[in-house]
Amino acid sequence: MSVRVVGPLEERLRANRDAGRKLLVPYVTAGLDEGWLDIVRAVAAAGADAVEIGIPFSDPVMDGPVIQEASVRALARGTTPASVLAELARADVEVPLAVMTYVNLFAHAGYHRMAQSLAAAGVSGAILPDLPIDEAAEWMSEAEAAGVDAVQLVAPTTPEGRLLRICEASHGFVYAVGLLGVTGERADVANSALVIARRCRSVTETPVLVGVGVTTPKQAVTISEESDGVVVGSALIRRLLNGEGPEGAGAFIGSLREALDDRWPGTQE
Amino acid sequence: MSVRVVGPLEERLRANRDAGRKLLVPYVTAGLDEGWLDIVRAVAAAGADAVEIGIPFSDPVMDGPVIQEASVRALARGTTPASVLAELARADVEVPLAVMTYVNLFAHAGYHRMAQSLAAAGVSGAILPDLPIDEAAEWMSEAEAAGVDAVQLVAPTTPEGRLLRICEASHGFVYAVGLLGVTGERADVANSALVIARRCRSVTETPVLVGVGVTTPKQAVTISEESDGVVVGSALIRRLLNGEGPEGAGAFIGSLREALDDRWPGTQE
Amino acid sequence: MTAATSMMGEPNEAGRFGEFGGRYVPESLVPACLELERAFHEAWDDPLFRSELNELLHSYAGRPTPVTECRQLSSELGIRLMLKREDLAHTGSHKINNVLGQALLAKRMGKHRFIAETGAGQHGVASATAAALLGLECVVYMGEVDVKRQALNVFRMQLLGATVIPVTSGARTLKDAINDALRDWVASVESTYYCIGSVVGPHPYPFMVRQFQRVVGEEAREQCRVILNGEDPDLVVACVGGGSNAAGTFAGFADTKARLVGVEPEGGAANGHGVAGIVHGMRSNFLQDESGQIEEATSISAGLDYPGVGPEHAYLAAIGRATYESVSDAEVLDAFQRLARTEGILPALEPAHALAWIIRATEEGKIAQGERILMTLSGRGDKDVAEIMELLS
Amino acid sequence: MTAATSMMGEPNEAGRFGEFGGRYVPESLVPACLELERAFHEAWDDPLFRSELNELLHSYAGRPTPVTECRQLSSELGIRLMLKREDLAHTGSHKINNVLGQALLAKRMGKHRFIAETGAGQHGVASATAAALLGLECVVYMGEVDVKRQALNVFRMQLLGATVIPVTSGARTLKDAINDALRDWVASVESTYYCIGSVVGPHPYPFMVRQFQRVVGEEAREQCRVILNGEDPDLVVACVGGGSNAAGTFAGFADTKARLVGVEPEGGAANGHGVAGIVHGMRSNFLQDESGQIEEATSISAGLDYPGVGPEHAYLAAIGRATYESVSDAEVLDAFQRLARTEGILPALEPAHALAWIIRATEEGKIAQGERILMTLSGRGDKDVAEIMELLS
Ligand SMILES: Cc1ncc(COP(=O)(O)O)c(C=O)c1O
Ligand SMILES: Cc1ncc(COP(=O)(O)O)c(C=O)c1O
Repeated sequence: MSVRVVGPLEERLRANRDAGRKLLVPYVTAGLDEGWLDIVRAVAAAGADAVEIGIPFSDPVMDGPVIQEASVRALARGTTPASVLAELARADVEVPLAVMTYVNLFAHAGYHRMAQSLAAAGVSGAILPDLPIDEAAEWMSEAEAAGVDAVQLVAPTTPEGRLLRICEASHGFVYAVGLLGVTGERADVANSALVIARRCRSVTETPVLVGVGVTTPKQAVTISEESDGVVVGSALIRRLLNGEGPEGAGAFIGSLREALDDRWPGTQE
Repeated sequence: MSVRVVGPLEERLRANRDAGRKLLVPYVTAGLDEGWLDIVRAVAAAGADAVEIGIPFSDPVMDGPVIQEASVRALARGTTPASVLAELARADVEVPLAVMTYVNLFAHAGYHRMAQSLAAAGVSGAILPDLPIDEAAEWMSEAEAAGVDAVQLVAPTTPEGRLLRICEASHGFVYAVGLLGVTGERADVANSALVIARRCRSVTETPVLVGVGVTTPKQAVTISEESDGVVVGSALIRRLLNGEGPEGAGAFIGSLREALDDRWPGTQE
Repeated sequence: MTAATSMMGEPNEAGRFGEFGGRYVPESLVPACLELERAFHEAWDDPLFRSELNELLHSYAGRPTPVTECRQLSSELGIRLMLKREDLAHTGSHKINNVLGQALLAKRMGKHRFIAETGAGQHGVASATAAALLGLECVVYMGEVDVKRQALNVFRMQLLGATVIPVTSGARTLKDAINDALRDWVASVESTYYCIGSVVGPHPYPFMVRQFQRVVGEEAREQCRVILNGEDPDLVVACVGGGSNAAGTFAGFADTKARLVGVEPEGGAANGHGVAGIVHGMRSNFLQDESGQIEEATSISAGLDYPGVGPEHAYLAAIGRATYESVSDAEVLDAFQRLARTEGILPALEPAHALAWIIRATEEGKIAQGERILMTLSGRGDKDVAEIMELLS
Repeated sequence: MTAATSMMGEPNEAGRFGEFGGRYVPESLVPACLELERAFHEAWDDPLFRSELNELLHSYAGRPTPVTECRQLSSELGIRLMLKREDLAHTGSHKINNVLGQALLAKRMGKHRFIAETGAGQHGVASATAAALLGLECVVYMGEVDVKRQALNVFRMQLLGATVIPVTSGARTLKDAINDALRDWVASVESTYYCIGSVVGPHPYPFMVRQFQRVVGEEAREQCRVILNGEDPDLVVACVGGGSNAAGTFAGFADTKARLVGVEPEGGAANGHGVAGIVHGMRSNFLQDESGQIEEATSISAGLDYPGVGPEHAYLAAIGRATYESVSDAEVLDAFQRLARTEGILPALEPAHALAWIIRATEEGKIAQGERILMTLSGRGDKDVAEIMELLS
């Protein structure tokens, strides 16, 4: 077993989990509108354990229509990785931030430079859904060197040995993709979400969050029976696209928080 | 040399020619309008030696736009070979009549029946520009049996031996096509018209008329220097399409007659 | 052997197959037809001409075209259906076989002007193609109605350097385009080669065009033998407009035991509903009214909109060597769609007629289960897709 | 021999040609890519699979396609120009070679749903064709903009039984269609085979598609040797969108002394003007803005409107084995018209790019007089005629 340095993102998530709390990580598209940082602050205030900051990319193949639409809006506003990091550097958010984007933006900047920039902006984690573990070595070592947790994803199709390898390599948390498909709201909890969570948790101590498809407080609870918590994206973004703003976002995330805390009262922070 | 029965058309044309007169044969599309027989009568009265009666056909490949248009009008009026012959039978025209049409109408009726019908209607000649001599044996014998002169055509491309054969076989007159092309008015007399006339006259006693392209009295005169006369079609039909009627037709044919008679005073009838 | 009656051999010296054929043209054209006959025979007997033609057919036009066995459709129908794939020939139909032959002949005869008539545009495009390749000036007559309906094919011909002349006589479709091409030829016969697009017209065209198309049947026969372990198909089917693809196909199988079936459109069944007549230089069967005026053919496929049929087909029908069937536009549309879905092939509407009959005949028991059928797929359907889209919507 | 650097051999085990290639896909798809890689290798090594594929290529798709020597154009340019005639393949382009291979593979893998993306529609039509032939369910993703521009190709796919899904994301063209096809695949990977249309995407696609297309180059090489008395051409040219026809062609000549030239459109010159990046599952060259957002390619030919290029081309450019040139839309239109008039061939606008560069390079002396050139004519121009008519009017 290799020595594993635990970064600030994972540290916080482990601590919260270990306190008996289920983890809630909302996804917010950076640059969606002028006040997008207020949304980040609102969801943090509403009980997020960390916030995923989506840096918009021209070709977001893991995203469904809702997050695509948010990306298009953000790009149309002139949002760039640099502008996002500059804003984040000045933002004052009390929970850890992890960026989520596509590998080309990192490759284009250069992994080293990007890792350093993330760290400088106070970002403590990064999720690149189109950089599978086999291609990720260089990025992971740059990230680790910069103190940024490189989150890895597992999918329902991931076979056992590979899943073990990914869970071992993932920093920050293990992103368990809850179903076969792209981001978007779903009416029901896929059985695959429960299975994948169970599989991951059986092999790792790293927090396991299920993302993709988590839509309602009830679903978050159901999934959290098997996982350490959930990532919520499209369900939040749809509200933002509808103009619900920081308050709506806070209310929605608050409702998820409440449902989770009702079920798992744990040690309140 | 075979014995050659001279039919009524050829008899009249020979007689007129032998009287020193140049032959003038106007072409009239049967059924062009209600009064088309008046046109026939008018051109006869204006000095035609015979009249060519065009029976309209759906696919007149030897005809240019003017006669095509006349055929279309006549067909649209319901003109059929039967209706034309019925009208001719009742008509009272003092010059010989020769029908000009395409072979399918004869083949469809049957050569025998058609020859008999023509004779019964008082028609004394027939011109079928798409029935070359090689294909004409059956028709010619039926025509001869019925006393109808089967006129044959020669063209500028006809080689010498074949021209001789055609001139020998042709009854009524020899139709010398004056140029390479379909019926229609032309600005000038083609040299080919003079050449073909000369070639035919050098081998036959049968009257040689030049058709296709004869447009003005002056051209008729020029051509008749080498031929026994002319057939005039499009120049007349154009006037009729323009609505000039029997008078216009008579005047035009009269002007041709006059030009010819001025040049060749001959024996006036 | 009397040439006139040998099974798809030469016509007799008057250019007749039985009582059909001949050379019913204006006197001006008779010498040209005789010259063409001589020139064609000489060329056809000249190994150099044949090898030049074969080389073009091979390395330019893409011959041999394959024979494709239909997998799904055969099993649905309970037959063994093989398609001779003329749709894969350059320009998209069998028409190229004939025009390459005629264009080479025109060059050999020293004629630098190359005229053609066209209905849907396939023969016009093929003619313009061959003329471009061989450096001939090309003029294509096309009915004004067809010029409008087939604007893309007109543009295609123009891109190939041809002049397209809209024909305004008669019904302004194919029949009238032939009339105008003949009129042009009457006026220009000394410098001009008239390239007729099917086995129609005065002798030697019906014979010559069939000879240029017999490569279809000869290839198919060999290919069938490979597929059928040395045997011939039981049935050979092709669509018939003027009849060139059918004649070329039948020529390869005339001396086998195969039944030969030509399929005409219901609205243009010159062999089926027509009577003998003399038009466009030939004695053959034509759609006519009671006086002998030629009627317009009407069908869903412009390439079969011809009121006559080649004289050799009239003859094959008369002696019973081939039979001629007809199908409705609706059956054709169904057959078109069925081939697309079952085999991934969009046929031209013309050969979809042949398929439509095969489907019906199979259902009616006129084709027995297990019969081995060679059908000529004379062209591809791309040209028809826009029209079909309108028809089906 | 290290596979990674052998001349157009296999990529290394990470699926890389030099530093290009790889398998940058969402985790959900990684097992599918690995499975596909295994299945492809097994199939490719299986003589039964190869013979079934060859039989389809031969008797269904019309292979071998000929090599045509240009007569007039060669003498005008002072070169010896030979065209590999993929325009004569079934469905009208080289795309059929690849889809037949992938469709057979899908069947072998037990996947009954066959999805594809398409720009102009050529790969979509080819995919729908192969799916119809082999009885697979077919879904084609196509940008909404392209759906409108190429309504006839949409209808063609529908006639072939495919479902066409208009893509409304991004710029609604090819790049976005690929994104949506990938999204579909992410969601359906267990039952679905994704048939990529060029040498792009995650490993093994760039390698596999090139192998399915190498028949183009292998045939051409043999055919050139017959024409050139055992010698190889001096220069081999093909257009490059994703680069499948070029890769297939180059594969036949990589180990000869022939110069290899790929021709890109000026507005989509990923190798010429792009920089390295990672999109659509591969590390390769892409048109990008200063942040790494992917830009839209724009060119007269929809089939080349792709902002990336296959990784093997990025590699061939990097090591200098092939060079990549670009031409303007105006040059392409000229080349299109010139080939039509001189050779009677209407090329697709895509290969007209290759010809446009040949014409310019000849004029500029970059091609020497007398050079012997094999150019792949990757498809026929019928699909483009309507657009060209508008452009020229
Ligand atoms: C594809 C195709 N098949 C058939 C025909 C009919 O001609 P033919 O009967 O001479 O084969 C045409 C005519 O345009 C055609 O384009
Ligand atoms: C005729 C033709 N050539 C070329 C291409 C470009 O593809 P590739 O670069 O993969 O050969 C296309 C794509 O649609 C095409 O249709």
